[in-house]
Amino acid sequence: MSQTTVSTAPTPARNRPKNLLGHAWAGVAMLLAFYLILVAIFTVLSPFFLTVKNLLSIGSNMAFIGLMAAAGTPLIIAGGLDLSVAAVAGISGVIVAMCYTAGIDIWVACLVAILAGGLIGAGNGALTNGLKLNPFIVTLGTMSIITGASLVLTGGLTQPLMIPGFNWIGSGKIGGSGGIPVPLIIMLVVYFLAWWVMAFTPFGRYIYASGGNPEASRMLGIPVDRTQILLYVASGLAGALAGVIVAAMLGAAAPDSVGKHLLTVIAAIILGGTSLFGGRGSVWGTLLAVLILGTLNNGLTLLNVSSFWQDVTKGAVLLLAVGLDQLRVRSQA
Amino acid sequence: MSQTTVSTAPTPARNRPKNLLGHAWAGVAMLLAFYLILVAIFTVLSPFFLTVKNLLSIGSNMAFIGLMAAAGTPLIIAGGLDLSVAAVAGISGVIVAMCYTAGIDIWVACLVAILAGGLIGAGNGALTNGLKLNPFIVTLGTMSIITGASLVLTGGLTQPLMIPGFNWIGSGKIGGSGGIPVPLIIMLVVYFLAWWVMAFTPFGRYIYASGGNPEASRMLGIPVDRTQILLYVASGLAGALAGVIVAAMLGAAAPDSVGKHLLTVIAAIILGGTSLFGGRGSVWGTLLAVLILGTLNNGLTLLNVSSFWQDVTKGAVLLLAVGLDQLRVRSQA
Amino acid sequence: DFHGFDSANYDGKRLSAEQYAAMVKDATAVKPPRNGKKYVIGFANLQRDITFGVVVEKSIQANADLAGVDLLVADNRLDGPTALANAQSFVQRQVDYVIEFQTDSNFGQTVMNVFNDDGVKVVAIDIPMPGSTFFGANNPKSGYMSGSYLGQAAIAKFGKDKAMQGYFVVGELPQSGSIPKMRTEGQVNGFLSALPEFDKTKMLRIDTKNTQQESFAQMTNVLGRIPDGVPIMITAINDQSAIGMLRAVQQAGRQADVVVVGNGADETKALSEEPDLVAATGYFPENYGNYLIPIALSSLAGKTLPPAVLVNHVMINKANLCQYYADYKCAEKADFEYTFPQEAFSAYLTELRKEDFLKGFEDLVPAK
Amino acid sequence: MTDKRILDMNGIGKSFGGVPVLADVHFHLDAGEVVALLGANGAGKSTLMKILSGNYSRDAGTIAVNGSEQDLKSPADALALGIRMLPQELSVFSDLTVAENIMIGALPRNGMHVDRGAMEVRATALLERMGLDWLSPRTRMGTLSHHVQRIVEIARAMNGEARVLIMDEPTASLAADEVQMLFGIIRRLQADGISIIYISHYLKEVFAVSGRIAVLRDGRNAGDFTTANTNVDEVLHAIIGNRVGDLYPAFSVNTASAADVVTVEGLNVEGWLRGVDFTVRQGSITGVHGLIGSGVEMIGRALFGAAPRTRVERVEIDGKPYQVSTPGKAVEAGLGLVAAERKREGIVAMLSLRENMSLANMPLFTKGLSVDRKKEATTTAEWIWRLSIRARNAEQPIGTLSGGNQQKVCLARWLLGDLKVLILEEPTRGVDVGARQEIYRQIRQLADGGLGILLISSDAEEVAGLADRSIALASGRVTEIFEQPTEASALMSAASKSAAAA
Ligand SMILES: Nc1ncnc2c1ncn2[C@@H]1O[C@H](COP(=O)(O)OP(=O)(O)OP(=O)(O)O)[C@@H](O)[C@H]1O
Ligand SMILES: Nc1ncnc2c1ncn2[C@@H]1O[C@H](COP(=O)(O)OP(=O)(O)OP(=O)(O)O)[C@@H](O)[C@H]1O
Ligand SMILES: [Mg+2]
Ligand SMILES: [Mg+2]
Repeated sequence: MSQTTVSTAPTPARNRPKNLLGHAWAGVAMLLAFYLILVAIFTVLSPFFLTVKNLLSIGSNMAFIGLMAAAGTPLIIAGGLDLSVAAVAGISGVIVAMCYTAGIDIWVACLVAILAGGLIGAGNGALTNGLKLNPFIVTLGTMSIITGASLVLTGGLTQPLMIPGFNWIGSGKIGGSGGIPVPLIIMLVVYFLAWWVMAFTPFGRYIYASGGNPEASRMLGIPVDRTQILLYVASGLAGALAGVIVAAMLGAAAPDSVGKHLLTVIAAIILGGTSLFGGRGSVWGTLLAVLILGTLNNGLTLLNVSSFWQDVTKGAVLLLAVGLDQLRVRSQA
Repeated sequence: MSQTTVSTAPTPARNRPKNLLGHAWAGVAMLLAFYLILVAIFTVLSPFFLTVKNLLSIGSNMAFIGLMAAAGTPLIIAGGLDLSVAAVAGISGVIVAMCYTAGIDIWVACLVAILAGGLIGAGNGALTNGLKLNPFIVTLGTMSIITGASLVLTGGLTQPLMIPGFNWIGSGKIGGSGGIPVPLIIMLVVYFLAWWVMAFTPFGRYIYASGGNPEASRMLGIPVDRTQILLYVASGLAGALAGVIVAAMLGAAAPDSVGKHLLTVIAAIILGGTSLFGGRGSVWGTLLAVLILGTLNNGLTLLNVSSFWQDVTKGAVLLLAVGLDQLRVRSQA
Repeated sequence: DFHGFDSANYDGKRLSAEQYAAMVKDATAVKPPRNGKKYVIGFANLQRDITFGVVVEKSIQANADLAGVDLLVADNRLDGPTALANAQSFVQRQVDYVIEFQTDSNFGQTVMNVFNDDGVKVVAIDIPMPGSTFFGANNPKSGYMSGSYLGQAAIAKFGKDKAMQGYFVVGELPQSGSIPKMRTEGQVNGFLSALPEFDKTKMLRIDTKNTQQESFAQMTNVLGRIPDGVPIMITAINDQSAIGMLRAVQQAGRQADVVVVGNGADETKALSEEPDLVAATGYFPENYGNYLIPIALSSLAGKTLPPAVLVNHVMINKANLCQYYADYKCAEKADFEYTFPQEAFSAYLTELRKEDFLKGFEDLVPAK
Repeated sequence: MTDKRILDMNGIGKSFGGVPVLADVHFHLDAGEVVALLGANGAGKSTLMKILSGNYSRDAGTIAVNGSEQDLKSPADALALGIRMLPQELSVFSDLTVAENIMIGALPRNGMHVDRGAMEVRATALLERMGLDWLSPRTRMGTLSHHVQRIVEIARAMNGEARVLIMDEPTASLAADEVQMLFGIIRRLQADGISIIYISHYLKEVFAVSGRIAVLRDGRNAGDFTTANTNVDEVLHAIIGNRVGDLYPAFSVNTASAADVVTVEGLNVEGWLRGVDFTVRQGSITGVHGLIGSGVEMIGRALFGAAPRTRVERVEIDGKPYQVSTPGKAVEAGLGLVAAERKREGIVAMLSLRENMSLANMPLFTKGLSVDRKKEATTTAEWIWRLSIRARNAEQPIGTLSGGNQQKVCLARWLLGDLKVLILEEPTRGVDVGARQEIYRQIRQLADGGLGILLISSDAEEVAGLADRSIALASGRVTEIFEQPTEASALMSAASKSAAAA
């Protein structure tokens, strides 16, 4: 019998199949359970809650947040951070409105806005990865610049954008009036795309590797900077798409309406199990976190809970969610 | 033999000059230079800028932000994060007002508010360090709870607090009407205290070690959790003090007035050279960053720059500041 | 009457350049500009990226240009500390007069202290500040107007019985203190003046957080509990929120059941084009400057001003829109004949003065 | 061995912050050659190799690969030329699977997807080659012990088209048989024409595996020997600059009569240790030897309160009962521990050498309310000299010290306070011979001064050379206790014989 096997083989106690439901999935499962409990509670408390229409409308309302969070998740996993994403959403609507007013076709205008978002993302990527500047400050800076720029462009005024075909992106439904809202579909498509990229492609592996251990990644020839820059671009694109959807939904582009949702976007990503320090996370966790936050909003409003108590409740639920997850981790460890 | 060893050992004095402008200080010096350049530019552009009164009023207006950032700096260095600090400031003013309305002496009311802040900090510390929950989500949760609670307590209404002795804390001056504003003095005292603790006491060492490498620190018997919990308490106390000062300054306690400054607080800490990942930073860097942000606000307003362009300019200045610092790091390496 | 400006009975029409020139001349004789050349007036806007603030600012700027005075604009960003810092900046800039539009009457004293120390006079917009001239909205009344209009419009559209079965949704701004609260309470009570027996459980309040997007989202949420086919009666803190709520109803495909009344009448395009946005209380922010610059110059000229100059609110609907905003056409005739319930309103004002949330500043409540 | 020159580094210079680390260094390599690169801690070995692998830029000199000059601006440049490096410090991805860790640099593709099947097949093959046939390629890296992670990392270095393979202290945490296996692999690679640069502080290994030996001293070339034509003394002389005497100091004479300072009964760590009893005596060195995986990794930290899921029946320190809880409590009770994983558990990289030195003993350096920096500085300066720590000065961030020098600081910091027991996990891992001798001397001196020392090592010779009494562990149990100094061979057989029985 060779000594080799003896020395490295684990003792039986250490070899339990405990990581079958590996970390990542167990966290997502926990969030799913939490979401279902929330749904159950609201179903009991409000007769208006559990209807297909209501559940769909939650998804539709959260779509723009979900889009920004979908792109933010891989970016944070890869070790980046984009605080400007919500400001990009703001300027994107403004760009659509300006182009349209200037006589450009509305779809071309959307394309311009989305390309502009990608360009801003590329700028963020170049500053953080090309020049090696701190992403927090860089994207805070671009956030401020972009917010200012949208205000300058519009003079602070909301731009009307009532164009039936265009508004369909924001408020249309597929399959009749009780059908599936278009924004929800767009969001889900983006989530599947992000999941596919992250779970199945080499680029996806680079995302996790770059954030998990950037030094080791560089040493192995993984294009860390290119990976991050591409993800900044993706974040810019997603932000712009979110802005287009909000503008289509509201029939108007407000320069600063999405900006205040930045913290919700980041909160969803972190609550979804992504580590702010990179290397770990999944888009499904983020999606569930987005749904949890949206469901809370909806359920509490349906129960006619005052918005003050909603703040209290939301905070408590955040603590509960993260507390339960910790319980899971402990019982597993 | 061991006799000779001591005599030939290098003396510490020989090593000293090199690190006086060592890594940490060079960043602070850069910020100082940046601040001075900003002052010079505004002096040239506006005849109203460079007066003692104006410079003092900048400091006084930024004092509440500075206080929160002063406590946030060691907390982030030690590996923590407190997003609830601005909400604590909000509820602190509310508590003072409620107590006062209930007939309690105003100074006792202040004490109650500050103790409440400390208690909230202890709660944050217990949740993050006792239960090992993610500080981002925990303090986001407590932020939401506290904000909601202040709104519930006041019904969303601002509480008047015009009490001459009390208002002196917020708008009094020492040394006549052209003297030094009291909030500025309070802030500077807190900065000196924080600096002394961080630079000179064993606890200060623990702060840097806990954030720099928590695992190694634990193995060396350093009370990592206790260090962080104390810093959460300090953050709560500082937040509450900031809230008292704002209430005294405005002569009223608005439940939601400080909350919107949270991002400025964090931005000042990071711009000041503190690493979001812990282990690195200094309060002087933070103070300079606070001054830079306040000076920008003031100077641009004096120049009658539109607030939209102010956003753009502030963003650009953030990028410039962090870019210049990177230039310094590179040229040094 | 000071060169065409009579502070007690002023119609809000813009003065001519000649009248302004005469005013400036008189004022200069009494109190010369501090910089020796030209008056500098500071205007601290409430928030520069909400429509109302933008329109007010444009109006003030236009009048300042006409009068040949310099205008410094600062942004209070709906924030107390920022307002205070801006006040200090104005003093630092040695302005001759200040137009202050800030967020909370409770901060008024402190902000005024800064100006008083410097001997600068102030006119305050919408939020009273001690020792200053007040100019602006009559919030309880404007709210009462939109609420009562909504109630009457609903009766006209659905009939009283059906309207009683409907839901009343009001978009409020609860975090922002007593001023918006006076407006919202006015709306609720105005609505009840038309439909006094309305079921309280069918009155829903949502927090608009002052954005169209949030109004939309919260309205979508609340629609889940409003049964299909019953009337949905909407009003809100401002036009933007009302429109956001309307969009949510449209998205749900329930526009047949909705009637909306705005507050502000600053979204004139929507008012003209959206069939279900039937009216809005007019504030005429585009005329604010027509009052404010003459007030400033009168004050500099040492004229005495009444403590408060109130905007005369008018309900603007599709039938009278063209009278106030010439860019738009008027509808043939009004859907119904609106009457302001003056008696009920006076009774309401008496009640309002006893309200807890106004304790300490009952003088905010207008006499009529 | 072919005579084809594959690599030529000429006149390489590098300095950090104005302090030269390499000056005019020459290094060359032929195809299929195994060259050992030797030098004391901080001599510049890792720096030279980081330059070669594109991780550091060089200040001066040229690098020619296959006769053509190369710029090597990034690791990707070096990889493209077939230069691969196994770095000195563990560098893995805890959140990726073992297979991904091995294959990440060259993921097999199937259309746009990662070909997971192919990836796992290839990874499994490499794992088997490394003797890790029991390890599923889908295991998450972070759940493995560092030792296993290190072997996986070596498997990664084997993957891909290497022409030059740099191994920076690959054996620092390997067991003896694993070292033999690694040598087998190196010989096979060599036969395939791959050149290997092998950095180590173990001359025995070097003589066993290398064909040539290059020595650096103070960042300069200090000798180039054909292994077959030289001897240990000559090489050591080149490394250190003078002769070394006996590596190990004399044993303690009065071990038997000394009192037990620590008594442990029934120590259990789930998955690692089962019912272990041992004692540490005052004024003597108690060695613990076991193969890696035997529980030897856990025994010290379990007592220190740093191992998860620990149960213990009874512990006494100085005759008083002690409750194992946290490292903080252990330090209060007079225990100290030097962790084997210094980067993770030993140093605070951003803090200076001085600050790292005093960290575990802040009360000693506190005057009134504040830190006595002067005392810190003098003490640090003294230890820098005593252990010949190579650093610019006491203010250098410890993370920029060479690995071996970091280890010296980790040891020195415990020598300041008044400990009762010092637990040493692999205390000389990565430490050069000269410093090792000094560290051994210090350990002995501490023991002579009355300290109880628990020396935990997977290196049987170290235990044999230093310990007054020793314990052999296997499969989580004590297999034999030697009350007298013993031979390495006896320790080794005790550590493996009962493992087979268990
Ligand atoms: N990034 C850096 N910044 C400053 N100094 C550095 C840096 N990296 C290495 N050094 C210094 O360069 C010298 C050589 O270090 P290097 O790591 O090459 O030594 P080594 O020969 O590999 O030693 P060891 O055997 O201990 O690993 C050391 O004095 C070290 O302090
Ligand atoms: N939570 C954990 N903490 C520490 N080590 C762990 C943990 N989980 C697994 N390990 C270690 O990881 C290694 C591989 O475990 P794993 O269960 O994946 O093995 P495997 O190859 O699937 O074995 P088997 O064929 O028995 O299923 C073992 O050495 C085990 O001790
Ligand atoms: Mg298994
Ligand atoms: Mg090395």
